[in-house]
Amino acid sequence: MKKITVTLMVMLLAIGMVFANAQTEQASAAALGSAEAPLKVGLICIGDENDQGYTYNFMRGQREAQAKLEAEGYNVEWVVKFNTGEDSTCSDANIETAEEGCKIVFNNSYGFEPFMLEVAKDYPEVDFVSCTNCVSSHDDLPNTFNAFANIYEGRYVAGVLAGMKINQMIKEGKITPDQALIGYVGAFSFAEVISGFTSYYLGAKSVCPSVKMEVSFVGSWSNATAEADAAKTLADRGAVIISQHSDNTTPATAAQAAGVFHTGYNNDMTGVAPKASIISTRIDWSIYFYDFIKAYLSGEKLAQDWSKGMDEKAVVMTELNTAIAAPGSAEKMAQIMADISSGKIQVFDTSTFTVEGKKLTAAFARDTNGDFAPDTDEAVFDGAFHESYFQSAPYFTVKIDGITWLNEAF
Amino acid sequence: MSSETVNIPFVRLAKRESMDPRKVWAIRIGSIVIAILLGMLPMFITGNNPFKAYQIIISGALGKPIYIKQTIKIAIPLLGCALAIAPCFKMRFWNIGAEGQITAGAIAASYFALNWYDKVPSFVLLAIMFIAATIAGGIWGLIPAFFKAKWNTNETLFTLMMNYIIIGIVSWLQGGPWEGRKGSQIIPMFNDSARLPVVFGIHCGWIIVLVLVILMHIYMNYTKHGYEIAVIGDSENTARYAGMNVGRIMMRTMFLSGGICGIIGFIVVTGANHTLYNGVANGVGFTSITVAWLSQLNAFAMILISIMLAILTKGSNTLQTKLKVPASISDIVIGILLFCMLSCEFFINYKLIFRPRKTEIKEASV
Amino acid sequence: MSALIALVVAAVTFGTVLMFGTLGEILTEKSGNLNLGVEGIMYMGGAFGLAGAFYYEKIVGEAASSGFVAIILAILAAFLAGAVASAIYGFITITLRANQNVTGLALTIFGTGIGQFTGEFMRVKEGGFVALSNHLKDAFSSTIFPDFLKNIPVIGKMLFSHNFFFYLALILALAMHFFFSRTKTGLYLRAVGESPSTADAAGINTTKYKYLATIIGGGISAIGGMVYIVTTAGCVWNHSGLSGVGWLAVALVIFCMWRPLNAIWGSVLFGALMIMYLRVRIIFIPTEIYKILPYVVTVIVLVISSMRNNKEKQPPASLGVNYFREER
Amino acid sequence: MNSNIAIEMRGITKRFGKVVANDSIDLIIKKGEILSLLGENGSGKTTLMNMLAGIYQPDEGQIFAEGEPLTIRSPKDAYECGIGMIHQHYKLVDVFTAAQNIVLGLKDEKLDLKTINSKVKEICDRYSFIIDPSMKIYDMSVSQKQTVEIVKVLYRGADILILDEPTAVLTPQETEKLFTVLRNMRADGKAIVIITHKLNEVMAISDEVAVLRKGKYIGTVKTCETSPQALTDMMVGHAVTLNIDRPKYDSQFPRLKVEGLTCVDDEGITKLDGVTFTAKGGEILGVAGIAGSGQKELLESITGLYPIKQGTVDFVTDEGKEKNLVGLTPMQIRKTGVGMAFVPEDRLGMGLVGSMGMTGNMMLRSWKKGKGVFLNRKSPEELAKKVWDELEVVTPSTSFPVRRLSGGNVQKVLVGREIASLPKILMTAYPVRGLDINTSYAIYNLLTEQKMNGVSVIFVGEDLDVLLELCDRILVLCGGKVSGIVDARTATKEEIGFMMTTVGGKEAADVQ
Repeated sequence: MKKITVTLMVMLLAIGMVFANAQTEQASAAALGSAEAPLKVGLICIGDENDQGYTYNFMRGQREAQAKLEAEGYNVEWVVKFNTGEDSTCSDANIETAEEGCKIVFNNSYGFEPFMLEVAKDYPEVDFVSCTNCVSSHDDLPNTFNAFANIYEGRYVAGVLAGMKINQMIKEGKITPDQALIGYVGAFSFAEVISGFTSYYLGAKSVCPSVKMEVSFVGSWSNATAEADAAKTLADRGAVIISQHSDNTTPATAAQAAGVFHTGYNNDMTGVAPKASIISTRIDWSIYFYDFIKAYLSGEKLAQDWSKGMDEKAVVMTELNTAIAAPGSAEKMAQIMADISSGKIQVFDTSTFTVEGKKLTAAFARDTNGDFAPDTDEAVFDGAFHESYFQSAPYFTVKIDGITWLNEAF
Repeated sequence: MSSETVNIPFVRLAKRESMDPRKVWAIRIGSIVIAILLGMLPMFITGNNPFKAYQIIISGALGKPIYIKQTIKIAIPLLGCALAIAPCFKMRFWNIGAEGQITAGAIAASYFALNWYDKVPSFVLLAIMFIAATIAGGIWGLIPAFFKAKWNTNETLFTLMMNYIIIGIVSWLQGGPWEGRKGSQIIPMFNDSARLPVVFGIHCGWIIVLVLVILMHIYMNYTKHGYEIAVIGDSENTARYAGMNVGRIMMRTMFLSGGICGIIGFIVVTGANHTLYNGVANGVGFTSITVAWLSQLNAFAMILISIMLAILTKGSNTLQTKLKVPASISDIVIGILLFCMLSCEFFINYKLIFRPRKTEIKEASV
Repeated sequence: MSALIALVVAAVTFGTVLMFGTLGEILTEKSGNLNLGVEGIMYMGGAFGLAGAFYYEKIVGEAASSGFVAIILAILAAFLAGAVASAIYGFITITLRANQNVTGLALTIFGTGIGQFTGEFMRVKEGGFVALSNHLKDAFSSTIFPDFLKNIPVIGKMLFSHNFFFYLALILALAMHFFFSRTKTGLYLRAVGESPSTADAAGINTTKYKYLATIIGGGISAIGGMVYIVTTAGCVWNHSGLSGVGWLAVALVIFCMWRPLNAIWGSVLFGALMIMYLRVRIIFIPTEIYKILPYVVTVIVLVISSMRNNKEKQPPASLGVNYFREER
Repeated sequence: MNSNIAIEMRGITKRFGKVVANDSIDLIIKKGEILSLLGENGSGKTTLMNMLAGIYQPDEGQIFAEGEPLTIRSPKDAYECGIGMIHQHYKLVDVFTAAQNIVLGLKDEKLDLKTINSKVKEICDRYSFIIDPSMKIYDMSVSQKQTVEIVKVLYRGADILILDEPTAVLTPQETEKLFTVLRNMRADGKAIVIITHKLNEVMAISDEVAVLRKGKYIGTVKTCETSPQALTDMMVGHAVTLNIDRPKYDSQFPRLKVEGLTCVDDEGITKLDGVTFTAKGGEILGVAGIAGSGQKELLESITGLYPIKQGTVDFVTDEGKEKNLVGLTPMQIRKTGVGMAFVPEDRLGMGLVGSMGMTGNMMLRSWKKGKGVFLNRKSPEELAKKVWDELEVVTPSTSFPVRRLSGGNVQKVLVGREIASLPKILMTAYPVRGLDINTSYAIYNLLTEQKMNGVSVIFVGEDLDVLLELCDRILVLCGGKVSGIVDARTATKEEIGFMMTTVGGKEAADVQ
């Protein structure tokens, strides 16, 4: 027992010394963002750049935003936390970044929001942003934000290029029109993913009417093994093009190994699968980061729910892999992108798809009573379903004809 | 005679009968010091100043009241779970299924949190959750004990497997029956009435575990049950001879151990996470085994060791933000610490006998 | 039928990872050491195996890099990492005679830390991500048999379409079977695991055998981690991809009843169970339930073998118990 | 003569903690001779030989072969020096075949079954054994296992064989066969050491006898020049005139009736076969028999620790009522008010909790007593103090772990506790094994005292002299069967010896 007491005393002493040393970080009188008083911004990531996908894309946005801000003379310091779990370690990460003096904290994963909201209550002077989620806009906390970009627009474009590639294969006699099958690796059977593969399918269908799609859900945002297995499964089932909504590059490599084509997400995947990957679409997070920080520094605040699209370059296409893309892809892509930006093309045009053989006439966008089923805001009007119109986070959850869910269990 | 000693081996081992307690503690503290020195290696290799790194770890864990609170939050389940494991290990029943028993408790607690939050007052709800978690954790611990008692099934491997079965069940609940927004794989956050009250800035789980420390100390040392456990741990034959029903005591102890793990599961979901997910136990079940073992199953020593590990865990998180050193360095330093502390027991239990120098025969011990 | 073939082929990929992990652990456990640190060992193998290939490529340049050399280096690096990790475990349990369960868990914590630290630190050092070139990636996942063999109906795909590592694991399993059942050293090793005092009295250096089995076993397990990174994970460090794989390997050891030949089909079966939900839909079995099946099956095997009390189908008798000759 | 010496040990000392197991021992082992290493249990015989076998290493002293100093660091070294030891607990791997066990640890052996089998056969033929090399050990009988052990040692060319109590588990026929083999080996020029404490065997087989007593070397004599009486003197230090006080208790009455008791172990081997006897209050009933004849099972089945297959065990109360004890657990037996005390053979592994002090061990009988969940420490503490005082237990305190006490003190704690429970039946298994003479007498006196209190004492012993002088009647077990019950006051050693080896004893012997 005596030794325990001694040890305790030594520990207390150590703590005391640290307290004595702890430098209280006082913000000086200088304006935030200046050379003397850098603005600290936190970024909490679910993975790290090794995923070559989701978190990599965020880090890329962070670097580009930083460069732009630096060029304009702003002094911004980033505190990045990698590999954070969607659990109480996320609360801890938010607390820690806030305590480190960050005025803005970005959370990059959907699952972070509930934990972030808990912390946000205790730090009203810090702005907390949950990317891809949807609660902040209508909760009671003025310091919480949501952001997303209209990635379905980019997917639509990728879908068109996939359709063209299929057309080329049909024309070359490699497959019959009946064999025009797209395989899609989805993370969860969840609005963001459903909206994504539906827009992709509609894009493909707009050029190749006979195309069908099968979706395999892996049940994880980031599980390299399962994603590869799902892509392999789809290829084994006869898919000639694979696309994905998951964080890793393994679907691309699996597609290449199986001898089929692929379009990616988050990152240019032609590097890892030059013989398979035609193009990728990604969100350019630097737009949002830049806008948000700039607004913050100038004393304003962005809307609590932010969403931008192709028109504002928040959604971009990576470089086209001309070696394997169908002839005429580049021209077609430019035209479609212009049409989406101008509003000439509505991605979810209700005349282009059916639900159980019927035209879609009504679907709600948002859930307000917390039962997780949309109950307000009619999204179908003017002949189209308006995605990301009422809130940034996607809400298209309709199962349309032509798409088969291989495992809808979750 | 001198020629005869030539062939005596340079060093050999003998079991030590006893050692001065002061020396024992000196060895243990020495091993921690060595661990801290060895822990500098990875920081050194990555080009950081180890002293600065330790300073950051300490200040990141204890530098601000909120950090201390977070550190304590990490220590709570470690301590609680180590307490749960202590009676099993005392009985030489190698329960490495605490991870699963925590999860089982968490599931039971979550069931009531999700379904009954608007049916009963908060304190009643919490009491129900507490009891449900205890029973669920207990049952999850009872299953391997039953087979051990009945057919002598290897409990180490059985309890290990049970962890992954229950964690899989949570994954299923997360994406299935208990899922919040469809497809999100997230179980909704608990209602406020299903959350543990906060005392001094930390959820009151710390009070529960401190009470458990005292109860466990009393249970192990002053009760009939504690005596039975100690006798079985010493020799099952003796226990049978004394008229103890070894199988029943084993099952009872495992129910208790699992039950306490269940309570920790309850504390973790209602106090720290406010929701259930498949990583709810987060390795605590494994780490706490080392806590229990290194504390020599002494309830009070567990407080110290769990806090020490919590400081390293929390502090290393700060290290990542400040020095761009991956947070996993905490696992390395904790690993080194465990290795050193495990190794030092050797010098307490055994003595090395070196070859005598000349003709004189003496025992050199470390 | 073709769906089944496809399932088997896919199961083999993940099964290979498990097979290495399991074979290594079988070797270790045959010496009476229950090394619960496999999880950590596989993490270390993954990180160091990747590092070996990555830095090799970085030094000689992508163009000059040879797939064969990269494979050898990756295997060597992983093996060494695993061997060092288990040498630590061995020293603490064999020489210092600490509790095996606790030491194994400590190794899991330590090894996971080292693996993730190394994987992440490489990224920090390199800026961005650490990935091998496509050239090496192809080398790692390419098959070694000519196409005409692969094109044989049914068995062609099932037998000849896998990557190099699978066949290596296969050879290893056969070699280990031969080693345990036919060689003197294998017999002695089994004796050490069954009854160290007997082996000792027979003049077998139990310490040496325990060390060698533990270290080599750890090295083999570590190769499994490397195989995961360079095949399924796409040649890039994956923070949590290996999580749980080591424990699955421990389960598989029990499932195989400590027999290397069983590990061949056992690992493919476990691999299949992990990906079955993507391929075989049974409406009333939720996905996650498939994933716990390996553990459930293992528990059942464990219980049945203890109930039947068959002398031949038991863990090595001294598993988990340290040996001290002068114990009284 | 000198060239005849196989091994010479000089000044060997071995300590275990504070216990000196061997104290500066000198011993010479000669080629072509059988040496008996004689001594009571705990005299250090096995320890001494373990140092030749490389299991232990001497703290002091040196071993010589051919005049050269030897270092035996491990069993491997021992084999290389041509020393092979057959341990009392066989060192065999259960799941291996005989052949696999035999070649275990050999360096240059190819694992070629044919060669091994022919070599094994050669050895078997030479010394006339029979074994099946492909048989698994777990399928073998005890004597088959012993044969494997001997072949194993011979296979590696041992010239010096050490056998640790080889006959303890053998039937007389098997013993005779073993002796034939040993004689054959002696004729072959091998040096043989037999560790034993059985005088008749010493006389029958050995050329020389070396005697140890309490870890000290007493001397070596030629068997042909000595007598059992002289050897006993060397073993115990003085002529055995035990002179155990044996008063008679006048009002003996039946206390325990056992009828047709049959027990079968896990592997289906019958351990007790229709055992029938009555133990009386006020007498000491001795139980004799060679080791493993069912003594352990007899006591354990009566106390509820060993499953009974058939038969009845009835406790007779003071009022003369009979209570059936079959199928009851020890706790149930205790609860029905049957005062039964049991001093088991394995003191620290069964009767006591080694890691606890005297108080904790006193509790082993009483921990259930008292209401509530808490332990009553007070009365065990008092009892511990009482035993400490009355039996003169040497211990620093009542909380000092009993594991670290000497054997005699451990036994005093155990017997003291059992007697303190005021039993009606007191069962003791080898209560004086390993104890010094004084402590042994203290125990005899305690048992007699109990007898005179009307307690029914059952005494399982190995030393026939003691059994004959201490007990009132002696029940002789042979292979799980009751060979006979004799009056200890009139029976002779020879008579009992016959009964131990042949069911029916004298009658059967007469027929021969």
